[in-house]
Amino acid sequence: MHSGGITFAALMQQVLVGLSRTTILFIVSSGLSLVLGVLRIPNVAHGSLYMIGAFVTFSVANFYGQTGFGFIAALVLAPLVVAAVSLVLERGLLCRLYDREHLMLLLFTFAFTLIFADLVKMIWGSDYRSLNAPAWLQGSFDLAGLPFPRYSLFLLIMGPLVALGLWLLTNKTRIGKIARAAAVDREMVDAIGIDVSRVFAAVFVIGCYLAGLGGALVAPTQNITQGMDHTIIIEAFLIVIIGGLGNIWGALLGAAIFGLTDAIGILVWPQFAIVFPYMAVVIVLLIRPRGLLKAIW
Amino acid sequence: MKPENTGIKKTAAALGTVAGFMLLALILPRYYLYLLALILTTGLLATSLNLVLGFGGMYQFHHAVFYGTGAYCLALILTKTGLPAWLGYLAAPLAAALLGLIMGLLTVRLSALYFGMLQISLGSLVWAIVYRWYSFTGGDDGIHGIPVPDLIGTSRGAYLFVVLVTGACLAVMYRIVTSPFGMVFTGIRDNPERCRAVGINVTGHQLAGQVMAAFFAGVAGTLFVTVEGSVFPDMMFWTLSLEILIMCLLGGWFTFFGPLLGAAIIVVLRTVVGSYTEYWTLVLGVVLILLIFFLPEGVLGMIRRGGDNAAGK
Amino acid sequence: MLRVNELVKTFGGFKAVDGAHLHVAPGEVVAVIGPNGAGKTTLFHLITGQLVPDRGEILFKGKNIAGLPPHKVCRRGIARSYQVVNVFDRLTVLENVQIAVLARQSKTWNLFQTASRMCLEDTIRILQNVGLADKADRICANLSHGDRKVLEIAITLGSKPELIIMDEPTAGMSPEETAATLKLMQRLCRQMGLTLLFCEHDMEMVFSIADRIMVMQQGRTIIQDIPERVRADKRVREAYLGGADTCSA
Amino acid sequence: MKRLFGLACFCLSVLVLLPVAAPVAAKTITVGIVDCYSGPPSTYTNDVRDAFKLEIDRINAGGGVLGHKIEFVTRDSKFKVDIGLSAAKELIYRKNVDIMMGTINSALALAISDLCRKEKVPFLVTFAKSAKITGAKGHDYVFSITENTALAGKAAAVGLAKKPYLKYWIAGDDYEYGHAIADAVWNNLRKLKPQVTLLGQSWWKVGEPDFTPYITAILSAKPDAVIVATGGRDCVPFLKAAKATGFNKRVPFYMHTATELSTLKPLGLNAPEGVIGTSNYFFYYPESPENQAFVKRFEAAYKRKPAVGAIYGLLAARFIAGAYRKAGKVKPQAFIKAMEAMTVDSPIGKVTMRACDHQAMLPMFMGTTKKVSGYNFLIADDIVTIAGKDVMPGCDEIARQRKK
Repeated sequence: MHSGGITFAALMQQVLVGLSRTTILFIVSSGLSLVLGVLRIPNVAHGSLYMIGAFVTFSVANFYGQTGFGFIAALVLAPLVVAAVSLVLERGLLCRLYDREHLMLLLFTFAFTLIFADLVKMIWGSDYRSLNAPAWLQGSFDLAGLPFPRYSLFLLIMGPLVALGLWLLTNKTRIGKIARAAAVDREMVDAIGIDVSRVFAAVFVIGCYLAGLGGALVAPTQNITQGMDHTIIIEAFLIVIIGGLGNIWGALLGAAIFGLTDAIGILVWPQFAIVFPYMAVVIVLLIRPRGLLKAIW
Repeated sequence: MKPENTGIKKTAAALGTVAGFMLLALILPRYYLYLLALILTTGLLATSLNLVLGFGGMYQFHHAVFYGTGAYCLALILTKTGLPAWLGYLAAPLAAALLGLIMGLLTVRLSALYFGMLQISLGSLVWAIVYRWYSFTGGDDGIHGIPVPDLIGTSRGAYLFVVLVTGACLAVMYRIVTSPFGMVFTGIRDNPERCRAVGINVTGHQLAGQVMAAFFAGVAGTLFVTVEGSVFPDMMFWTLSLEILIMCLLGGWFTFFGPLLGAAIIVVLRTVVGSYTEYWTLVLGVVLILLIFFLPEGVLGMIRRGGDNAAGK
Repeated sequence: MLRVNELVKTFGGFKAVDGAHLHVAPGEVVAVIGPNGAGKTTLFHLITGQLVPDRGEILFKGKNIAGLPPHKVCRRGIARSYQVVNVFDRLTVLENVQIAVLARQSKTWNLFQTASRMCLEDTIRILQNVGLADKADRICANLSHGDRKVLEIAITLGSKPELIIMDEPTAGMSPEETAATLKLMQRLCRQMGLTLLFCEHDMEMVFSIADRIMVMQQGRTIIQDIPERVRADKRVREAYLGGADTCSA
Repeated sequence: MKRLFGLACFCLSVLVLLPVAAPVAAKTITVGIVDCYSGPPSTYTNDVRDAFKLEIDRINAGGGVLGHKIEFVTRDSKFKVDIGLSAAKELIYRKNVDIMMGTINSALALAISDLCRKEKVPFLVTFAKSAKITGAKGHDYVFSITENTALAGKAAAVGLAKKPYLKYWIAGDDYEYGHAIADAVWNNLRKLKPQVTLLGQSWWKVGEPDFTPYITAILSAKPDAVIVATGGRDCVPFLKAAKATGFNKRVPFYMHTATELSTLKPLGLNAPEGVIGTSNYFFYYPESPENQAFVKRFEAAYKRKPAVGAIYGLLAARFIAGAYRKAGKVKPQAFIKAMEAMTVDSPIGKVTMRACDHQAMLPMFMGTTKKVSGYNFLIADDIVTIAGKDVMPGCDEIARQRKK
């Protein structure tokens, strides 16, 4: 059907767009990876927190009348709100469950996806919500004759910034080092007199903050609705797995594979684009059963 | 109590229960028969998952795909071919088992989460094919008005059929769980490495377990078609798989009847609470959290433990 | 009975086992000793099939078993026990051993008999033998450490092996437990005519029960001989001194 | 085996605990509505229910129908076929509803349609767009009072054929709805204007978060116009992406629901202008007193403007009441007979239920999005009305489909 030749410019542009989509996937799944890697919690509620992030972004930005400032304020506040919610969740309930089976933790976080979904419906109603990027991020500029949305460029800049921040956090700070050590051997860290529980709380909150940040960043590009949580969570899990559990760079690589196979799939075989990312996951796992990069566990 | 004695008692109790359920067909209004049929179908599905999840320790994250395969296979045979219906009822579980074998061959060497995730990816591929192949599977509209044989086409007939088939399948699964294979399977769940060391072919057993679980999920799929007369791609979407998983955990995944109970709880909650408030998922969520805190091994797991403690004292 | 020739296993350039050789005769008790990192555990993993050797042969009763998967090695008559307790926590003591017995009698594919009634005699005999019969119905997770260690051995016996391989059977035990285990092992070997291959840090134990001792260093076999000669060997002393150095480094 | 027994006891006690069907008060007609009231689709379904209630209240206030009051119960399907189907069975088996109504999900509508055929309960489809409902899978008990993909497609083709575009691209939801509407537009357009060509197609999954890749792929093929076959939740993000990439300025495109209030309102003034869309209803069109009165009533009750769903809800109420009055008794068979070829008045004029396929003949309004002062969102402009009879497939065509 699609006989028109694929020009190099179009391909390059598709790659860039795919990469900007990768940014959102990366931010969300790196948070998931952190929680999964260090706390070993398969947090299905991660997607819900992403959704809450998007809704809060909408509310905050609207409060300031969808101005440029409003968006920036939302970008700062929304992830913090999500982090606060997750802190309450962790200190209040989750921290009592750390010695349970992984599957029970899965059940617990699943229960929260149900609760969050209905809470969001109660607070924000079920209408579509839509948020506009500030004026300086709207529209597009020409890239080799094809339009490239400014917002995508913004995302392309945000992605590496977040990755860098995470890298500094895990490699250069005390808490990051403890967290990495705890991921490998929890008893060991406990034994040298560090309060692992506090470290876990911090890691959980950071992970959820990233979910909120992803939700905030994605808000202007799509309509904010219930059901956002469903779509992202399965993709995030697959990304974390193919990248290598608990590995930040793995999350980046996995997200890139997901974003790019999706974007390029559309160009080469639009009818079956939906299948490409899943195929990629299957192939990766068949060749490297424990993910592409070194998994923590 | 002598073991032979308990065996006979168990058989009698099981037959009695099945007979009791069948008698209900005479007294209950058909809505409740429908609801019971739905609970039993879902319960059979959850039990089949628990065969590998609770007894095999395998993270079977996409079990619904086998359920859907069974249902679609029967639906397609009944609507698109002139083959006799019983052939469809036979072929459907076999098709599910075959898919279980193929997916198992690819996934079984992976461990825990990786196993589950590869299964989700493969299952999603199957789902995508069903979802897009409009001319064959009806795409996302599904297939409706499936001509189920007259005898089991009425609500009462369907109910009786579901009771009999579920009863038979549960009996067979119970035998499997208590057989040497079942015991070895629990051993593999607890400690696969040790099993290898005592001479057990772990991957072989896991593969066989998956094929069996897929087979019974396929049976559950045919029951769904009998009860509802419809199939649709939702039946093999990953969210349903997660729901079944939740049923197992909720009812008690180290017990045989736990998943059945979990299925009953979720179906009933959905129907009863759903007719009072549209926020029934919120209620379900809160119930789940309470259960996690107060009944960590699931409802039945807790009941059984309570019984053990009482017996111990 | 067991003969290992020129066995080599490398992990990313590091030669864990580098041309080791070993000989175990039927009915013999053989100990493998050597400093930390000498390759003892790797050697055992190679024999039992957890790892596949790069080169060399492992002959058991004259047939090469190198590269066979663990469950097939076990079927040939080699059973192993683990350094850390490695049992089935959620099952009862009886079931723990029963699994091994069922596996031994190739009944694991049986789908329709009731497992709890099968192989009871053999299982209970083993439990009586090791002194766990009175705890047969206890859930394993609730046992004391010492009992779990004994159960570990009982499971190994369940495979009815001709050769038992034990990786530090007394690791983490109190002196009393060590002594008890030692006695148990000696008794079992004598009673059942088992062949035993084990590695151990406790030199006292090694020299008291081993018929012959094999000394490993840096993946190589230095010597394999009767205890007196090993004790007198110069290279062994050097190896241990060297080993001590690397250890403290 | 205490456990098995306990389980049986549990099941039984649950059944006892289930709310026992309240004895239906004499002289009521009960309508059971199963629809998705959670998640994105509820934007549309709430309007159906609310307008239905508004109209039912009026009818009841005026003495009801044949001395009966009309009541209704709703069940949330969560956009899941299995949940919706059990809810429908509950309503039919336990609540003994006289009429079923719903749903926005085509698969569920087809499933309930089949159930209603077996149970001999009339079923009014209020939002599902599958042409199969009254087409190939139609039967005596099912009625559709909403446009479907075949009608929308034909209407769009009639409108598009008048425009100068020759090279088309088709893009849409990879979902039955998307494919059906695209096929309907394209097949009709080719008949009306044989010289059109199709450059290519792209399909995305429902709920696609980012449309930029698709848009760039389409732009690189340089079509004259694009048929965007997307509906429901994807409309808003697509229009947003169209605006961000300047898609609407580079290539004109048609999108069935683009002009609908539910789509345009969330976007505010940031919606793209110049997008062609079709709809059954606007609160500002037709500018008849009847419509204005309805909008006023709706706004007074719910503090918002009615969207397209409202007209379906209103029509459902009027058809139900009208048919029972015409039949003179509350019996399914009589109801069906009365429904056939019945005409009711509505804000969009007279609407007739066609006898041969039980499909309401609704007019279709084609318009182009535009900023108009006085509204803080875009509205449709240059509205062309395509009469119901012009977009309906022939009765012989329906008969042929059903025979298959």
